[in-house]
Amino acid sequence: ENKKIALVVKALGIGFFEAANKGAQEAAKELGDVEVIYTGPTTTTAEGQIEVINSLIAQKVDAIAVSTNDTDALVPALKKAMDRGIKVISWDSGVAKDGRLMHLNPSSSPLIGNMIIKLAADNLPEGGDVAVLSATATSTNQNTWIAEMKKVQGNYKGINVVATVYGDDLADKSYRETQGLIQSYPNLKAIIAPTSVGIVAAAQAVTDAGKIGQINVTGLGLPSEMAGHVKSGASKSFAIWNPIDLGYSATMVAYDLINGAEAKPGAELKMGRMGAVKLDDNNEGAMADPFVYDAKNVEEFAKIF
Amino acid sequence: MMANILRNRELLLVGAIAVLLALITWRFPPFVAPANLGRVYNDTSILIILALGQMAVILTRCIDLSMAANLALSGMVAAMLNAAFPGLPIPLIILAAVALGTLLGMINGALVWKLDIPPIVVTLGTLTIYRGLIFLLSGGKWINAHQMSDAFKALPRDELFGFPVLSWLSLVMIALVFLLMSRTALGRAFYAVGGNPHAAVYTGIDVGRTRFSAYCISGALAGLSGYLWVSRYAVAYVDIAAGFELDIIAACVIGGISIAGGIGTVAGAVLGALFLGVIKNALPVINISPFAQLAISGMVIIVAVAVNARAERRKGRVILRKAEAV
Amino acid sequence: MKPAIALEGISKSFPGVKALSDVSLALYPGSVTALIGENGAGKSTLVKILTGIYQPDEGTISVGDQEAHFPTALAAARAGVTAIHQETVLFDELSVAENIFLGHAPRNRFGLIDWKKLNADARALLSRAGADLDPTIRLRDLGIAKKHLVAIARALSIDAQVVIMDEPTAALSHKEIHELYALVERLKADGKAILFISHKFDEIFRIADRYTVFRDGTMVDEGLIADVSQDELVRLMVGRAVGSVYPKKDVAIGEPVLTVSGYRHPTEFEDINFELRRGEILGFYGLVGAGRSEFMQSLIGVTRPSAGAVRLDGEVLVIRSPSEAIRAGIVYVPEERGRQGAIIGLPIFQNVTLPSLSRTSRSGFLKLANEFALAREYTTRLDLRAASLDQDVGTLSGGNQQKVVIAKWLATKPKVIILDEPTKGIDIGSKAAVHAFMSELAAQGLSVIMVSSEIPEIMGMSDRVIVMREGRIAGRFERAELTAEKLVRAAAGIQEAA
Amino acid sequence: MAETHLTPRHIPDRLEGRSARLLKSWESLLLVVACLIFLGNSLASPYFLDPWNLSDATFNFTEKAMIAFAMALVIISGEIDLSVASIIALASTAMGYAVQLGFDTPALVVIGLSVGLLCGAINGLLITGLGLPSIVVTIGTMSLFRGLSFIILGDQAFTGYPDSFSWFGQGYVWWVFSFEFTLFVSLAVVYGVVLHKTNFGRAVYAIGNNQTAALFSGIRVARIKFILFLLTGLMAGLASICLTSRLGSTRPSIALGWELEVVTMVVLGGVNILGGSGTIPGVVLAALIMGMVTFGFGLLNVPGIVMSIFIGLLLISVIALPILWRRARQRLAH
Ligand SMILES: Nc1ncnc2c1ncn2[C@@H]1O[C@H](COP(=O)(O)OP(=O)(O)OP(=O)(O)O)[C@@H](O)[C@H]1O
Ligand SMILES: Nc1ncnc2c1ncn2[C@@H]1O[C@H](COP(=O)(O)OP(=O)(O)OP(=O)(O)O)[C@@H](O)[C@H]1O
Ligand SMILES: [Mg+2]
Ligand SMILES: [Mg+2]
Repeated sequence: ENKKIALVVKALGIGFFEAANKGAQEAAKELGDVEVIYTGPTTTTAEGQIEVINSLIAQKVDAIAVSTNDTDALVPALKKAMDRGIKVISWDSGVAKDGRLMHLNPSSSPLIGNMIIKLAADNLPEGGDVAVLSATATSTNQNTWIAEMKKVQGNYKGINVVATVYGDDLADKSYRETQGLIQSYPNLKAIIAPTSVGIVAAAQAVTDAGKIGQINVTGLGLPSEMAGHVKSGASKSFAIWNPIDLGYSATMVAYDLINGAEAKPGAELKMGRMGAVKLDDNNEGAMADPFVYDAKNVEEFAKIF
Repeated sequence: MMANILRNRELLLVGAIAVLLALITWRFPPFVAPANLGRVYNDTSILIILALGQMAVILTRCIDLSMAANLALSGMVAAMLNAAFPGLPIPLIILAAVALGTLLGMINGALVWKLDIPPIVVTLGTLTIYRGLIFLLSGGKWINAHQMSDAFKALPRDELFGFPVLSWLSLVMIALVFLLMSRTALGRAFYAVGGNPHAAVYTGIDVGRTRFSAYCISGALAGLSGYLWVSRYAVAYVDIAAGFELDIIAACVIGGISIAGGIGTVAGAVLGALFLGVIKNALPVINISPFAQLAISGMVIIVAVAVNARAERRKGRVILRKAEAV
Repeated sequence: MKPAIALEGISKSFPGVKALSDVSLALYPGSVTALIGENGAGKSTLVKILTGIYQPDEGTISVGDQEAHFPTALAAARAGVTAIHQETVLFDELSVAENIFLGHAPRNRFGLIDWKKLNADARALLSRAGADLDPTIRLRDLGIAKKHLVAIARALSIDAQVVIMDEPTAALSHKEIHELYALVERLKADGKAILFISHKFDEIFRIADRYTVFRDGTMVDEGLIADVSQDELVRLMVGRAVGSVYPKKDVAIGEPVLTVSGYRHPTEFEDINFELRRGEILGFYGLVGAGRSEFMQSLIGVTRPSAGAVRLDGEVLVIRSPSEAIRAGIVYVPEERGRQGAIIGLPIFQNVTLPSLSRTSRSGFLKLANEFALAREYTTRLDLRAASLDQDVGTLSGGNQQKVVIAKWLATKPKVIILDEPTKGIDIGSKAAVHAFMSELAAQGLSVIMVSSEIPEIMGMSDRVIVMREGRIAGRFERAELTAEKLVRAAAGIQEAA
Repeated sequence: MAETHLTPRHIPDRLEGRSARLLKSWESLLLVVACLIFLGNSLASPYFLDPWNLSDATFNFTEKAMIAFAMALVIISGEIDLSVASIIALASTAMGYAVQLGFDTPALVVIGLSVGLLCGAINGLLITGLGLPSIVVTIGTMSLFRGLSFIILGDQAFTGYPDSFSWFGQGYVWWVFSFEFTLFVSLAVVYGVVLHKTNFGRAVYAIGNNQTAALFSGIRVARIKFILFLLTGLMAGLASICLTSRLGSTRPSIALGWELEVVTMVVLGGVNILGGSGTIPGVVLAALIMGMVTFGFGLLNVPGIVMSIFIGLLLISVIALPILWRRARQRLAH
């Protein structure tokens, strides 16, 4: 009997999650007795994810690995899943503690928070105004990263964060919000978009406004989507962890839990070729540092994800 | 006719927009710089084009809730065509988008015409169906900027006499729709069918066919906007312009187009769209919290209908001679 | 003589009704054919078939020597058939000129509408129809009679050989009616074939050359007007002799029931004072648009007067809504049946019981048996023709709808009933039934206000008459002193000849 | 029509018996559709016929259906309320705010319902008081109410609802019957009785068919419409309590897009969108159908958007089929 592991994503169709699914399928093949169900709502809503989770519970899957649209709203549904013997973990975007056995961070939040502001600062030796273009106002991971970023802001002299706007992970809204930023802050030097949708839209808006060279767009993005903008100069560099590895690791961790591993502070869970992850007091574990892409390496990775 | 075009409702809107601009200028003077106003217009162009189409439909006492979904589907197909055959000339792609949009409009129109299903039900149904089709067609995948050819992305941005093609296109559409509405039998039939469908039959106007034509127009304009949207924002995915149908309807309502059909002008639709466009563009620059935007547009819509309703309120026939003199 | 248009064996069914069966009719150039029949006899259906709005189930239409098909109103117009329909079918939001030319507007050489020519042509047509109107104003700013003239101008705008008029004088006042007669004469002289539908026998005998009588969707007789008498026509139409159309009973008139004093409204009426007594039928006469309906509606709380007082049985009454009026015992049978009277999507019995639900129900819960009983009682008394009480009112003929509407308000057992144009557009048999019922109610002690624009009806039924003109009372007459001339003079504001 | 006119004719009450009318009704068509879907689901997935799974599946529609009952009345009366989903958001936000201030479950319920009523009253006043078209007004209040939530919450979430509060969205009354499902059934009965068996319900139909004639017939049109908008507000408040309890948290984006699903449910239930006709049993069946479709497809891991295509097709075809059928019959008759 195959073990059924469900990979629940924020919404179907987003490149980042498609790549994660690739990794999950790779893990399934490696493990042999695992069937991965890749699913999610079609829009990024908590209600949609709950419906999906309810039907997974009904199918009696063995594990659910979810990247949530809402930290808290999924907790009751996931608790019910755990009550019925399903191993629940979250990855990428985390669920509140009660709703999962463990959370797999793609990287540690402080590292990411530091990374995104560092990317902006590295290209601004004299300092200047920077603005943040986030995803939805409710998305957990972006909010955490921005909070972490603000903590270390003081380390970067002259860097002045003037605004945070929300593009809701919609290309058009992000585009419009960027236009607003360019308007309102004539001295803007960089835009930090820690979201793969936002960064592309921001780069496009900067290009259309003829501000290449004046405003640098940076943040977190996918190489395949950003390659053009790196080439045009709208973005000098950006970072991301490898979503394939993330999907792979989430699947491996879920499998480990199905096989009886226990998720408790200090425990180490197996992640196949990625080694093992050690859980902290919150039952959270982090993978690795985000990786920086620039003109030198982006083409090469664009072929992969 | 001229008197009809500039009835006081339109003037009122012009006034409202002027007041709005004055308020914004007070907080953020650069907003009214000609270049920026041009940019705001450009940014509103797609909404204007869509509002023109919606207007045709609303005039006939129908409604098209599927316009945004139609836009998304046509846009996705245009983007997929471009991604698959980067060599395909752009005019051909635009033609394909418009043709597809028209076809989708025809489906709406045919359901309304031939089966007599209420328009709101038809377009509520096709709204979900068209969105779903995008998913089936694209497998849910995004088409990103790097998959689109440069020519594809360039067209709406290219400048002609200092204005982007996108702005010009919307001006051309306004002119065409204005001619259609005021000088052709079909345009007048829209007013007749919406004003009194029963009487339209007696006048020899085929009510169903007229509504069908209105849906074709809204479909074609949605198809065109599909290409423009996708190329302007350089991305195509299932959810583009999700919820935009309500903005389109709001633009029409603010522009004084009666939801009960038969009343409304091209100028009204354009001004309604511009009003929304100015608000949308201004809020971020005058530092109003992005979270307040939604509530503000809600208030604007409510105030606009209330004002329009006042302007609309029949004076009442005056029977007393004395009162008439007053 | 060869007919301009001929119908052979026409049949038309609607779900549950055979509106026309095997009807044949020919119209001749230069001749006026009157089409008469009870409500629901199928007259308007025939008109709609002739103008391409309905398609016949069977039968042929031939124009000249050729068989013709009219799939749309436009096709009929092209074949030279034009009509003034029973309902005014026009567009409030469009200009007068456009209402006249919609669908066949003059074009310029680019195929675009030529507004200048359109307005000029419209002006010419309007003056032919006897209306001097500015063609560029919006239709909604016109009174109902003027609108009807626009409809006539529209019919004239089509160069037709066949002109159909379905109750064209129902909404017109005295003066315009005479202009219409003149117009018919002119059209006749131009060699047009005219079909004229009317329930008014005086005008039929005045302008028609031929007659055709329909009964229950079949043609029962036709011939020359000169060869027939009015009684004969009525017998053919109804299938029996109609006794008196105005069966007014002599009733002992009692004490005042309703007293209205100082009623006024900023724009519609002012200085309305009168008393209504028990058992009395008080006629309200005036030209269409004199403000009678406005006043009556303010009496039952649809619109609010700016000043004035109402007493019912001596008690001061403040009425803010129709529901309060009904509870107080004042009911109003409105004039616009389609808009204000009948609820065409609901069955007959639900229409009848709607204002009386509190009586047929128990603590807010419906009791269907009671409803059917109440509906049966009143519809039977008004001689309603219907397949069942569960039938939608929309499927009834105009006259039968009117009976449902009257039944509905009578069923509330009022003290005062206001009937606004109660027999507008209903046939002579039904009219007699409504009048008889009205008279019986008065005899039972009910007080009746009857608003009517028909002089014979006013004179035949009223104990007293109040004439209104431009929102004011322009004359009061006792039954004994009534003459048609006095009424017309008061209504039109013409001074008594010295 | 062939009868003589000499004697008053006897008009029968009805031409068809109760069973004939029932058989021809929209509800029987829906019942067939519902049975087919039930059968299809049982065949397609081995997990479908499990009482607990079915019970879980009811959560897909119960909250929307509560609103759909009130919405059905509003639509029958010829109006529409597109602001319901935003009322949910605002009511939920208010409850979340109250939690921060330390209020307990009973107070939260009162707050949720009152905010719903208040929003309904605002809609009702604008529509009946100022005589504005409801579709436009509620498009406006839809933005306004949710916008207020956004202003209050911004990017925050309210959590920390008391444990006892979770019963509304997660509790069971008996065996597999959740509180929500029980509420759904009771409300169906209440609304069915109100619409079909009372004077109030009759007035709603009359208004939807001909508002002016209803007014002239002594029906207090404005008052009844106002009550209907209050009711949708109240139901949205109730749904907000259930949904918030089920999610255990409040975000301003809660219940986004539900208004269209509720309207779809009502229309699928055979309520004429133009007003004047429709029944509560129809809406109940439509709710069950939509719930089963969502759940059945979910069990097969079909993406939600494919389900919505299916619902869209269902909506159009269920309305088109009777029309086509009637036409075919007429053609055959000739
Ligand atoms: N659209 C329709 N649907 C169903 N029945 C109809 C329709 N139109 C007319 N009828 C029926 O056909 C019959 C003839 O109606 P028609 O309107 O032709 O009568 P009419 O002679 O013009 O009466 P009136 O003098 O009241 O105007 C009536 O029984 C009417 O109920
Ligand atoms: N311009 C108009 N447009 C539409 N309907 C009109 C217009 N003028 C009058 N009517 C309708 O015609 C009817 C007669 O007008 P009104 O009520 O003002 O005067 P009235 O004296 O009561 O008329 P009547 O003599 O017919 O009773 C009314 O029912 C009114 O609604
Ligand atoms: Mg008739
Ligand atoms: Mg009147």
